[in-house]
Amino acid sequence: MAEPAIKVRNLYKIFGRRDREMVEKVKEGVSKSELLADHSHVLGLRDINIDMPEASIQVVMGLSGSGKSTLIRHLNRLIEPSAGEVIVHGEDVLQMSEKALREFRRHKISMVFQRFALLPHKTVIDNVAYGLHVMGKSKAEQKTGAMRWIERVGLAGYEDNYPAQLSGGMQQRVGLARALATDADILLMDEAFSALDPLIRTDMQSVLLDLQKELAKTIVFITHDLDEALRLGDKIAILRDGEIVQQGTAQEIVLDPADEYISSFVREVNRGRVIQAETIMDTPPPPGPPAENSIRVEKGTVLEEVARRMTEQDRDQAHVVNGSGEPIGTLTMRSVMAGMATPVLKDAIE
Amino acid sequence: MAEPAIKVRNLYKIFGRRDREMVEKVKEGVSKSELLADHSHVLGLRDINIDMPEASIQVVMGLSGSGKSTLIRHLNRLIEPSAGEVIVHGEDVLQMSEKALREFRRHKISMVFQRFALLPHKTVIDNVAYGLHVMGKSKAEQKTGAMRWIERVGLAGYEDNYPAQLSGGMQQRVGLARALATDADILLMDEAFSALDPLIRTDMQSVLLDLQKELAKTIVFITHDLDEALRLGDKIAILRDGEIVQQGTAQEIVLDPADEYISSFVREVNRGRVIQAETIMDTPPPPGPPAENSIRVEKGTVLEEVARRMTEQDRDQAHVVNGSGEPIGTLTMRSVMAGMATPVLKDAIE
Amino acid sequence: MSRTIDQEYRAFSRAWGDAIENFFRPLLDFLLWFENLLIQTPWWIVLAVVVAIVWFASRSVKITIGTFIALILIGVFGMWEDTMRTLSIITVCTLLSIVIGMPIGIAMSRSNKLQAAINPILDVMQTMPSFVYLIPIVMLLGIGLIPGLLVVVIYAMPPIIRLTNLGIRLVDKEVLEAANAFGSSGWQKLVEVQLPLSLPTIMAGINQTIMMALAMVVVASLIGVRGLGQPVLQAITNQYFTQGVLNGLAIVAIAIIFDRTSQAYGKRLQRHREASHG
Amino acid sequence: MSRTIDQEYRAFSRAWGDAIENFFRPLLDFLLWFENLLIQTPWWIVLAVVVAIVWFASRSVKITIGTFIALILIGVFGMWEDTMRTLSIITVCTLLSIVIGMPIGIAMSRSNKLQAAINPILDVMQTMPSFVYLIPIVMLLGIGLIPGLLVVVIYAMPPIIRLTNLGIRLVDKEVLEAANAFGSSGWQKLVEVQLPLSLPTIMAGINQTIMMALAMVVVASLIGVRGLGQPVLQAITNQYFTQGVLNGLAIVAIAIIFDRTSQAYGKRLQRHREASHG
Amino acid sequence: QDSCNVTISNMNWASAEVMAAIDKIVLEEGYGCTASLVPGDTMPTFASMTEKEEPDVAPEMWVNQFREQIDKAVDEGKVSYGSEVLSDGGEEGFWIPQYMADEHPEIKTVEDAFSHPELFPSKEDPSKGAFYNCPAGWGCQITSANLFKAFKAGDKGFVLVDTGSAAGLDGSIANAYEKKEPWFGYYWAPTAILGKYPMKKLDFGVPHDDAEWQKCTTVADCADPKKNAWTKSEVFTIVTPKIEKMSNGVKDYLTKRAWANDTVNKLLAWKEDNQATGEDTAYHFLENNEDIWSKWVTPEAAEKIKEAL
Ligand SMILES: Nc1ncnc2c1ncn2[C@@H]1O[C@H](COP(=O)(O)OP(=O)(O)OP(=O)(O)O)[C@@H](O)[C@H]1O
Ligand SMILES: Nc1ncnc2c1ncn2[C@@H]1O[C@H](COP(=O)(O)OP(=O)(O)OP(=O)(O)O)[C@@H](O)[C@H]1O
Ligand SMILES: [Mg+2]
Ligand SMILES: [Mg+2]
Repeated sequence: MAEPAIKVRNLYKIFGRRDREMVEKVKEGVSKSELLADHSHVLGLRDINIDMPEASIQVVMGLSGSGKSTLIRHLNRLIEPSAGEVIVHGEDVLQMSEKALREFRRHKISMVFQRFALLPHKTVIDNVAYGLHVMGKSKAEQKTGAMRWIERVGLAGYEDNYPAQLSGGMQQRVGLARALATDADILLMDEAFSALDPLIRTDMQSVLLDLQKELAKTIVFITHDLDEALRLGDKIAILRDGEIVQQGTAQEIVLDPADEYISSFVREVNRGRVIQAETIMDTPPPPGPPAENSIRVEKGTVLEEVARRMTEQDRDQAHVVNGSGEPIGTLTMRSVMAGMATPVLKDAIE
Repeated sequence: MAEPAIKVRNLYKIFGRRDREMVEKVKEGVSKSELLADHSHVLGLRDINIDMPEASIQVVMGLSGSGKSTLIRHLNRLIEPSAGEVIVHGEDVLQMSEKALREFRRHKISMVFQRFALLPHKTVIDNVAYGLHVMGKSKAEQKTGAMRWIERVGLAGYEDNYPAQLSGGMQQRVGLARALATDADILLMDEAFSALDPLIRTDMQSVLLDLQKELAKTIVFITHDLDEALRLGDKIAILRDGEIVQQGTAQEIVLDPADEYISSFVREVNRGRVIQAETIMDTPPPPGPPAENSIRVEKGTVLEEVARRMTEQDRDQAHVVNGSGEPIGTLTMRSVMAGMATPVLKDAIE
Repeated sequence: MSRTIDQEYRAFSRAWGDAIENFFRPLLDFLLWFENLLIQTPWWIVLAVVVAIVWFASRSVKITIGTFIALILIGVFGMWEDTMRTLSIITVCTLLSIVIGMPIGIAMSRSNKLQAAINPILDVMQTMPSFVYLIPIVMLLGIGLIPGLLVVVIYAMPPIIRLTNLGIRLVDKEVLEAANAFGSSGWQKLVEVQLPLSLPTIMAGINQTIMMALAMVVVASLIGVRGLGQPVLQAITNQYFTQGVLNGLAIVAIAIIFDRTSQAYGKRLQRHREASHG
Repeated sequence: MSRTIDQEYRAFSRAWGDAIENFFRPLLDFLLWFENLLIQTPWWIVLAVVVAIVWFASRSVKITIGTFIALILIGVFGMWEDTMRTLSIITVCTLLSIVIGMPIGIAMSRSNKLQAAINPILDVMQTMPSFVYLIPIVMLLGIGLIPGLLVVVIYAMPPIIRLTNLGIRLVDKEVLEAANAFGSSGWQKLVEVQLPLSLPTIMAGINQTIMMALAMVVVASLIGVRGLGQPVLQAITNQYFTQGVLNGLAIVAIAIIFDRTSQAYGKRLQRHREASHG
Repeated sequence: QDSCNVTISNMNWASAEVMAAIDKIVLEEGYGCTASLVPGDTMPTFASMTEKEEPDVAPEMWVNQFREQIDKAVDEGKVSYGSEVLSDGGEEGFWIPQYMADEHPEIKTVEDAFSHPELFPSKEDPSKGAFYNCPAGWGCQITSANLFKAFKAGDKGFVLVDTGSAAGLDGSIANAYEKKEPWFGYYWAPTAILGKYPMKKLDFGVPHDDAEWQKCTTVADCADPKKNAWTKSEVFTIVTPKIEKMSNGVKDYLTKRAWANDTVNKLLAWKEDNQATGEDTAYHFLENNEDIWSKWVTPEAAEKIKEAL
């Protein structure tokens, strides 16, 4: 595989005046809560190492306060780390001159903020055009560029309103449009959909997926919504107390959680939508052509879809085929149902 | 049933200088987008009528910008309506004197804000104690009251930090603790969990459910998360463009969406966790005792649970029994699977 | 017409002068007492007390030492007594301005009507040349501390009023809404939310009020207030620039001591601002 | 020692006075030209132009009509020429103060060191009695418009510097972070974010600068600036209170016209603030 | 005349204001000069004249206030004396209001007044008598203080009240006068105040002793001041070398013109009655006192001026 778009190496961030000093303590093994109680410094990130491949969506998840926003802010150097390196497209962000950093932020990377951070004195259209304006685009370009995204996020008609006149979700969409309008290669999205209703959210998710597929954008996406993470994330990293506890694909994490923490984390997920047929199929398929009453599903189909087709066509067997149409395994209604039902469901609800 | 805790009658809210005048226009049928385009007034709410029963959780959902926050703000009169009535525990909130309103807000009703609205100059503990402080509680009471909730929302150790030093989700939990600490009868929660990760969120949901069950709190809860809505909501109301388009229980809404809008809205839901066995069972059950290979599930069990038990016990039939143990219907593995798979799933993903 | 107005003012001052003078008598007595206290107490006690007050308010070693050195220099250059006189009246004027001005600013912030009504008054207070009302005030009250105090307060009060008003009006609406939602009374909102959050702006008002009060030292001396103003005036007519500059610097020193102490105190009340720096 | 300092200053002013005077020559020429323009243009043209400027800046009928009436009254009471002279110098002083002061305030807001260095200078500018430097300035530059302008600007500039600094420092960190994230240059951040968001505070600075400039009209008249200051002083020595008050009111009127116009203009730049009211 | 361009200092007290206005009219109408009035306080004006030779004329300078500096500047050739504009000189001394004098005919001298502190109670400490001193920084401040000491007023129960400025002093008189309260202090004539508030100058009881005056009475911190009395106070026109060099009669005019206190007092009373400006009063004077001013100017100039009126 090509060089990753973003490489983070040994990144530490400690909030407080004597952060450099505290890095040593943390390296010696002082925990987040000890650091807070004994030294009044907050551990933001501890020894983060992560590669984010080009043209993919990297999802970051984790408990509230685990350092997700802190991490994403390092990627465009809104925060100076206490130690470590951040390399984007082969360039060390932390070594950039002020000018280089400015150019980098203008053209290469853009961001949606968790708390929106709109410019309260600018109308919706001026907010959205802000990135273009900073680049020095002409008024007309700014306007068309902004309007395109305003319409896309469903705020047409509100161009001349001020942020304070919008609902929370509308404000979030303004922030989204603002980040998308600059057409940067890398998008940093800090809980960018948290205030959206399911309909608009699904719509925005497809916008992101399209962007990533068609324009090969690299997207770093923080979310608390597992279903969203699983739908969007090519790769998922899970943080806890400033450390990465697991990285991998959605499947890997749902099916093989690294520890108790992660398994409780993913317990809530709608497994039918994550787990793919080949993950739970019986292999190898029995020799010979598949049974009459077996439906054919492609590799990569999620269980819910398999279940839907089975019930629609009133069958209770399926065979999974690979790209070239050869059967690679079989499924029964029972195995599908087992895959969909959460093993630990009982204690999860109430 | 007893008198509802909160009754809203013919409530209109229009944002803009000439709101009274615009109410007439809206009554004549001017739409939200027309009002914005032609009169530069924003329609917040249109003819809202809703009863929220005592000691229950009323969930409010709807598209971003549909008026949820506006509605909830009317309940404690943070916004003056353009027309209509809001009656809480039999008293008209809009007729209250300033003093009565103050007492009402201090003791009867408390609120979690969508954008947190913490007091930036107060530490976490002082923020949480704010409601108690306003009531005139002693320092010691404030402290114990606040600490109890700080611990409960998982922020112990951060009492002396300022809001700006906390992550988004931590700030949201401060807002939550602040609202809960006053021990008011009515809780207004505007996307109170939107910034929380699934673990803490589940935990907070159970806090709410406990409060409602044990202390008979009336809770009005805005959320965009359908699963959350379905788990918490005794009743759900769905808003669109300032109007209520459907009200009912979770089941009613998922299974019988009033229109295209609502059905697309609930499409994403994890049906296995909402739909109960009796909803899809075949009735009446065949006469005589249930078949040998049929497992027994109680009325009210959700499909996912039925599926789990079926696969665990390796059966493919189930019978549903009512409170007194009499069978009231049967289920097959197929019908369970059909119930769990979303009928319109295909166009929903990608 | 001018003549009749003049006549009427004269008649008014004849009729009411004594009453008004009596009204101010207690204040005058206090001012005299305070001035005497500062002058008659041995210098090292005054020095110690001032330095202690500065320390407790500011908790800043730098400011405290600066104050100490400034006062010592003032003593060395023989300006102690004048400085004490100025210190005495300016302390009272500044405190009065703040104590009266802040409530007015608060009231203004709550009502647009009141704001519209008071603003022109403040404009007049700040730009009507004090020379214009110097003589009418003296006619009414004679020369000395009371008219001096009035002149200083009239000029020094507007900034604190204006900036209190501004500061409170700029407090974030969301935060106020939260305070409302918990049923805060007007007073609670003021004390718990509005004042703390508008503190930086209010402190700028206090800074300007201090500056204005000290800028009026010379004007006050025109109507018989003793202190550092008179040597300045003498220095002009005699073209003793150095004397003028020295006394001027003593005035500046008082201003800086007042200002830095109050600002450091204000800073200590706003710890949350530092907290947000990454 | 005092004497030698005095002597040296004299020697310095003799040696350099002319050079400095020449340096200011263009400014003086401009001031004279502007003053003459205002005085020699027929009054109704000046009136029309002023009213038009007020209208275009403020877009407020009330302020425009108020200005019109005030100027008519000034004419009726025979203060037109003096008012024009004062208007001319004060316009230049206020603009100069703002044009010089705002960049200094901006620079101060960017560096704590610079702030610590400039603050005491501002304290001196505001509290060093102008009487102290009146004569040295006159020795250097003679009496007339230039020293008058200097004295006014020295006194009027600190508020705009301080409040620009404060305003910018109070801008919400989150919003600035967003501006940074899009790669705004320092200048873009300033113009697009910091200045607009600190506008209410900066406008308070402008208000105070206008007030201070007009408060100095009388002092400027002590060193040869013609205008409304002198009649005020004459009124005092002659105890013509009404004349004093009338001329004082003309000064106040100019202050109010300047202030309301600039404030209304500033308000128009902050439409978003109204928007947030329910 | 080709290059006759004169700037005249316009001080802000009544007599100076009127004389400045007269000078302007006379120079413009009579001598064809361009004359402009420049406002300014005494000291800034004086500093500007010595250092920058501008304005050219200060019509009325009370030289006692800062005699040392004027003499020095004259020696250095920076300025020179013009006419003694108040030919009778200013009258300085210690005064009480006329109503006090009427009520207490026994008070005739300074000594008498100083023996009755109870008649002039101080506002700040009514057990003491108050003596209102000359404004801060003026020459008379030292003189008055020394005389105060010479008369042992402190021992007799008086305190010296700092008035700060002419405005303060005037105000204190007005304040006392309106309420018919006692007042005792330094003042001078001719002034508008004395027109408005008739006052009585007290006799010092001793003649003017010039040697003592130079040696001690006007010297700050003089150890042992003796009783002494003011002689007339000299009030001069001060001009710059530019005027000195003028040959067209302007210089002559400025070194010649002078008026008597009587004339000034009458004029100021008229001004006061009409609340007139300096310019109005100047015209009033020129129209009604041709006999006086025609002696100041060349006959041709007088003609032109008359024409202009
Ligand atoms: N202060 C205001 N001034 C003008 N319009 C407003 C104001 N507040 C809200 N609105 C408008 O009212 C409508 C409803 O807003 P509201 O905040 O109630 O939406 P919401 O349902 O809470 O949305 P979200 O889920 O995005 O928070 C929106 O169209 C918004 O633009
Ligand atoms: N400016 C700051 N000063 C001090 N501590 C900070 C600051 N910003 C963040 N922190 C701390 O760093 C930790 C990580 O915060 P961060 O905002 O990265 O969390 P997060 O993972 O984004 O959480 P959330 O999901 O709640 O947004 C938290 O413990 C927080 O208290
Ligand atoms: Mg975060
Ligand atoms: Mg909302």
